[in-house]
Amino acid sequence: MIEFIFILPLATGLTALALPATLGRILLLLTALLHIQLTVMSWLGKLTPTFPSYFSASPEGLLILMVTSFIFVCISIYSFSYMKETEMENKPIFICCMLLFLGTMSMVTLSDHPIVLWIAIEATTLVSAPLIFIHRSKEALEATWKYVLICSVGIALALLGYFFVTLAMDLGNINAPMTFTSLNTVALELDPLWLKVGFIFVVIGFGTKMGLAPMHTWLPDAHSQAPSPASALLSGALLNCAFLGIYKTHVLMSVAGLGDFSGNILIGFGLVSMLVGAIFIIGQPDYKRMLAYSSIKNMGIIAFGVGIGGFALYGAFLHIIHHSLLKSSLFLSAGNILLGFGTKQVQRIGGIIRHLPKTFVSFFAGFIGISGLPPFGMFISEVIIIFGAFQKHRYICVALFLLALTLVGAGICRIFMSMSYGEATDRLQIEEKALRLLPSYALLFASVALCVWMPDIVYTIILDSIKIIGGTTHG
Amino acid sequence: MINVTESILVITLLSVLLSLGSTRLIALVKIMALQGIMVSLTPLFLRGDDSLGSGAIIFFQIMILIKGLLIPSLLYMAVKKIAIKREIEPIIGYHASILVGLVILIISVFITSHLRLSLPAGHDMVLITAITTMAAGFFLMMARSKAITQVIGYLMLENGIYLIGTALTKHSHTLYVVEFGVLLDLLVGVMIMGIILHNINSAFDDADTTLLRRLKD
Amino acid sequence: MDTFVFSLTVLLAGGLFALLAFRQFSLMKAGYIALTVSGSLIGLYAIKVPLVDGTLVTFSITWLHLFTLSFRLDSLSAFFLIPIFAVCPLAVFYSFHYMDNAAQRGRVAVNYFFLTLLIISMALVATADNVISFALVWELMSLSSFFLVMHDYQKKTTRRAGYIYFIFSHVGAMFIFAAFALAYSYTGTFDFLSFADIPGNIKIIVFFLALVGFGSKAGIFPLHMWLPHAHPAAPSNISAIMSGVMIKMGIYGIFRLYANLGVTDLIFGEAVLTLGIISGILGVVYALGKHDLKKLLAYHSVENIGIILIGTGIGMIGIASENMVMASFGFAGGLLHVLNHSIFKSLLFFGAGAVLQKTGVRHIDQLGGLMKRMPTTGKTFLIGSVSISGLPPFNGFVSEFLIYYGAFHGLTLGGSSFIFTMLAILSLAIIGGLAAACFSKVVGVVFLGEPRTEKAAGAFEPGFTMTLPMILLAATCVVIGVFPEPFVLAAFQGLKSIKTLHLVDVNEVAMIVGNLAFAARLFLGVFVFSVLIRKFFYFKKEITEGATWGCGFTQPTTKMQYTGTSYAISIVDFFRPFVHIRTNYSGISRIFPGRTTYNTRVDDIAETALMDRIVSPVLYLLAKLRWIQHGHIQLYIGYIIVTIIVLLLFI
Amino acid sequence: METYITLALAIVTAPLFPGIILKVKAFFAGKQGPPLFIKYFTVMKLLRKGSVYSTSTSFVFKLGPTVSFTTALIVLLFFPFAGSMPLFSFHGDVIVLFYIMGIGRFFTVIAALDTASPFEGMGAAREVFFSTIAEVTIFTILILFYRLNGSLSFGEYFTGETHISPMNASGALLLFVIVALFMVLLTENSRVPVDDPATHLELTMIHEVMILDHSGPDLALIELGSFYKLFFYSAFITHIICPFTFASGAVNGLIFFAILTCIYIAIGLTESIMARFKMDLVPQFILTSFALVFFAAILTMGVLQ
Repeated sequence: MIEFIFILPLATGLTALALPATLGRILLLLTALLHIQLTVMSWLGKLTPTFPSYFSASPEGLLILMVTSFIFVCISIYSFSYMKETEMENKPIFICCMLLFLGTMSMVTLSDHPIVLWIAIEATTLVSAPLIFIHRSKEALEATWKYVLICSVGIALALLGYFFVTLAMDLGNINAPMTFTSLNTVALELDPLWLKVGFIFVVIGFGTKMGLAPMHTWLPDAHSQAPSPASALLSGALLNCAFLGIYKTHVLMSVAGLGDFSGNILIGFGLVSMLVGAIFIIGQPDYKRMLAYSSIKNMGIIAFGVGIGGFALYGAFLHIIHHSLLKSSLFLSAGNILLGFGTKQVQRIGGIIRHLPKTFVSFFAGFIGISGLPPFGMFISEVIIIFGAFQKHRYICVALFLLALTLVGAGICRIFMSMSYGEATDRLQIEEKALRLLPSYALLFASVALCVWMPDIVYTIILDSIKIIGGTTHG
Repeated sequence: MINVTESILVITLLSVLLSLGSTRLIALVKIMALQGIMVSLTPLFLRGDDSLGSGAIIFFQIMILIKGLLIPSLLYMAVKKIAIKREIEPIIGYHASILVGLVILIISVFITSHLRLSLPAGHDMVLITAITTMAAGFFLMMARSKAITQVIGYLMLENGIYLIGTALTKHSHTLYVVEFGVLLDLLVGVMIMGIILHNINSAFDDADTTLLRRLKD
Repeated sequence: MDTFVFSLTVLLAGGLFALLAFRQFSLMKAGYIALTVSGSLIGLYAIKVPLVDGTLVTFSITWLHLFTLSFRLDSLSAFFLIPIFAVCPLAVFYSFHYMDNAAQRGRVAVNYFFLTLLIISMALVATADNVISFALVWELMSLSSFFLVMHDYQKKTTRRAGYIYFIFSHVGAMFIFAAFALAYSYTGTFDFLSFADIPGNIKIIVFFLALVGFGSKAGIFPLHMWLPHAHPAAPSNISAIMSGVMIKMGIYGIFRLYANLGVTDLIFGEAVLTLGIISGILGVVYALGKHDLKKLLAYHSVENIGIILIGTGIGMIGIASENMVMASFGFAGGLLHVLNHSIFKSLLFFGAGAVLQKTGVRHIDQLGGLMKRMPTTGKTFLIGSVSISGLPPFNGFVSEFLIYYGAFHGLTLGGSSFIFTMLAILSLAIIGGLAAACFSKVVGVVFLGEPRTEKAAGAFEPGFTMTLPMILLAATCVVIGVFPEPFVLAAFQGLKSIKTLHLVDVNEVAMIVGNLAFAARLFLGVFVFSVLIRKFFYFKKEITEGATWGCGFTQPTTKMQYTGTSYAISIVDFFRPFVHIRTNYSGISRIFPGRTTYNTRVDDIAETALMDRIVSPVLYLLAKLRWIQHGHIQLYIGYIIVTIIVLLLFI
Repeated sequence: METYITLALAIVTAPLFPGIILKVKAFFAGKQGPPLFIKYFTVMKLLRKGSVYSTSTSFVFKLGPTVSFTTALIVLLFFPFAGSMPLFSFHGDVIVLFYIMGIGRFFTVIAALDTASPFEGMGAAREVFFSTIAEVTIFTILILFYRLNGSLSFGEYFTGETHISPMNASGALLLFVIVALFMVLLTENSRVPVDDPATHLELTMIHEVMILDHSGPDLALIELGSFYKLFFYSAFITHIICPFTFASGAVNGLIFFAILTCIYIAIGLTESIMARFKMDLVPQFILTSFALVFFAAILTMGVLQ
């Protein structure tokens, strides 16, 4: 009954609407803990799908499910304290939407049927929209509107893409159930032309959601306006789910022998996203937007790695894990800073090292991590992607990749340095609290731990996710 | 039977052109209701009687209900509550819009004839309608400044995509549960959009996208 | 390797101890120093065997299922480990009195922790045996040194320095990764040893990519820009380590890569030599033009890296033309200069730190007369200055002599090699002369004459933990100068790791070095003789004291002393096309002129060029591109449509 | 034995030759001039005196004269006067010697800076500037010599089988060297037209202004050092003009001193007929010498291949 993983948060989420906020907070925490337990059980193979034609436990899905679940536990702890200290008009709705968000995301990771996957991803948009405008400021409303409209339009295109895939099935006279698992077995018989068209629409559709440039336009707005726990969830978990949609389709393409085509498209999107990230990170006046653009850049890295394939594919999967951990940690730290200083303007914040020393540690460590420096795992994932790209002799691509990394590094460093060390103009308003620090520490620690020691089960599950399209851990 | 299908499609096309040219929000909502019903009916007539099971009949009824009634009424409520000025306020003018619609139509025909798909008879027309509807949906989203017209544009896009799905696939592997999920998403999506529109309206005193330009770099 | 690992463990224990015990300030410092010094001594003991016998010691562990982190201690590594294990404990010892602000004890503890991390990662860089382990420890080294630079983060210049340093490290690392990855794409393994199997033309690309990366760490002109910012910003004991030891890791990278690639083409030597010449000459010219004591020393690091590279380039040309005398002595000189520079540069930074701590002034034109007030600092600084100017009988000359010796033996070559060798010799001569000019300026203006400001007049000798390392280092300078044999032989031993190099006979080396040592001892002998003569003539003579002869001017003030700026300006002006001098003169007007000002500053052309030619246009372009995110939702949807159309065209 | 005799002669007679310069100058000025042994008298007088030290100075000030004297003396020990074997010699000694001269200069300069006098600082600045360029000329000459006979020591240059001689193949290049070296000699020993020790204006001086504050035996050491230095450079040029390979040591010695005297006279002539350069022309002057030898060194590429 693997479906229970997403039914549970959906159910508790709806329950939370009826509960007072204090109880709701506890429910949130309980659900998160229960959810991670279920996830662990599913990793151990204890849960089997009841509706195998819609849901299945694919390795890549389980991986992202675990990441999502872990991040959600940390974020729910953070929210516990966060909700106390912010004036939120409608806390039950917030809790409800957080839980529904978790539910829909879990559904994404488990779904095997393309249209079900589509439904789940569209659902994540809808349930996360209230999270963004929970504060009901004008900017938040604008961000939500852009988020909902652009994502809906984009995802609608993904549906069109899947229709083309079905057309490809029809033209190939295939009579198999329409699940990714079964499609992969008959992929070679699919009509290549319409499969390509389908892939283009899917990649644009889910790419919109994943934040690939130039469809990324909603992302910085939404991430900067959402309350920090929601931003952390959006960046750390939601983007991965959209990626999952693309990845599964890419796998289908590769099995159908069109891996070069889809890979090149992904590389292109990856590079454009990285460059767009670089353009906006340099001189970015708003640190939450900066983090958002950094997510775009990292999604670009992931797309790039997947597009390159082989060794880089392994790197891309590592990158997903570490980006989620580090970025959500950073958003949580940024939340502390936002609470502390009451502004998102980089210019007006300074000397975090003095005013919020403990947040400084997590914030700056996050920066070190996101810049791809050891001991954080992103170092190793970026190195692997670079090596993988060289291995495939994609020299021009990798040159652009390195250029973008450099630009982003330069831009991001300037902002973090001035915020952490520079002179402050605004007075500190709210002190840091242990409950709001532990989660970001835990996330950072997870990234370090995975860089020092990779558990066998994680290693095998990544290998299982990538081996079907020739991802390896060797040259 | 083919005549019925074609006439349905012609009505759909007409509704597209009308929506491009209409000046009033209420009229636009009504056109959408019509289009929704027409789009929902298309597969019924396209397919013939033999493959219609009982599940399909229930599904199509629900679909007509949602697309033809529920969503338009939601939109109607939204217009009533939100829009103080009921004019559409185009970025690109009405006449030009209609011209664009015609161009879109020509391109659709062109594309369809160049695809050289071995489609069952009559599906060509569906494809033309679908592409036109989709493109017009995009056009509405881009060429109108009222937020609510963008919702309508989105709905048109959905309709177009649905038509493509209908036209291109044999439906042998479509599961109605799944289709229903899609439909539900659409409904909830429109509801959420409505809620946001309401909030935007109370925050900005108007639900116009020209006001939504604060977030930029 | 066990001893080596053990020494690193002891060092790490020291770092952790500092973090844990930071509340007891003095205890923390004492404990940390004890652990670090003992760890370093163990480390020195550990490298003795590979350095003497040339035996290899290795260890490796599997990492993340994918990689093997393997480390190998051969003679070349061992040689580069000498400065790490010799200079770092002295710098740590020095910090006891240097970092004496108990209010900042937490920060000092963090500083110690990252210092430990830096030492360990440098030791591991010098022993890393495959691409991944090298990349990992290299980045750790950059990171820990970044935090050390940021110690005084309140100052704006420090933040700027940290920023520049971070970016240069980042970019450098990218190039190194690219080089390694390119190599990997042809060999398929991460092993350094497999680099020899790469096709020849790819080797060239690999080498030059890595050269950019290593060069930015080492401070090769024009990638040196972070040095003059980071060294002044960091605390002096850190500057000593960074300048004396850490930048040598870039040199190590070049050596190691060259050895592993096993190349014998002429282009490597010529390129390295050219870079060395440029760095050497411009480094010292800018040093002359700078009057911030630590910034000046930082430019001297650029200069000395230039000398090292000249030696290395001579060695490479020697290998390419199979002139093994030239190759052996060029490489040996370069390698020995690594050690020598680490000694006198850390000595000089210690001295500068002492001056800075006791006067609070960094601009040399505000100092003066410190020789009487800080005699130990002054004398050791003098020895350091003579050494860095490459004058006999001190250690700097020994390595320069070896380079000269190698270079002269390359003069028999024909064609371009001759021209390059000749340029190498001439630039060494120029560098030597200018370095002497620069350090006569520093010693003369800072330590001699009369104090120019109150602050300089009130200086006094720092605590013993600061003077003792200086005395030790100064003594080492003399010892290497007068007894160079074991050190030169150690350098030759270190070169055994370069397989393409067939070293000249040890006896020949011993003879040449013996001659050199003889000359140094002869100099000392004649010097003692002259001193005795002088004593003889001054025996029972009348010695009186008076004011300096003012050439008829009767009321001299300390402000009338020649300043460092005026001392150097004519030389700097000589190099004008490569140096940007900006003069600001308010002029004199009216019959009774008011207050006039005159100041000159020397701008680094590499920095101005980078800012004007690259950074500003890029920023401008990016600012233009920022239009993409304009906030119009209609156009955002347009982007999607355009993307669809573009992609559909690809089918 | 020859070695010791020539070395002793060199050490003893070095102060004699500047007297010749003075005589030549006096002759051109139509004066009688000081006696030939004037420099001996000066040194003796100075050695008898005590000293006055500035209150600003430290031990560095006293170190300066001693070190500069030491360096000048050491150089003589390595030089093969009149073609006799030098006292000490090894492959590579020229590099060491020119660097040892460098350390002498270094200490002279910082001794000057130790006085806190504005004039001495000015002299020091000029000294380091000009001598740096002169050093480049010297090293180019060494390069050229290495190309000619593959040796790196004075002993090898002027004694033995493959000595340097204008009579050898490509000996014509040595003409460049002689001219250049003469120019270096004028620079390094602060003669007109580079420097004018006899002027009354400290502002225009280079070397002389640096030693303004020295007195007594210290000044004597400086003077002696400068005599040795001048002697060394003159002997260097002498050997290039004429390789002393005659059988008899006495003949060698005679010819050596004869040519040496000519060089001193040439210096005197130069001083008499030329005026001092403007200070900013001096670098050009030294660079000219560099250009000459550099040209010669490049020519060896064509000649020797």
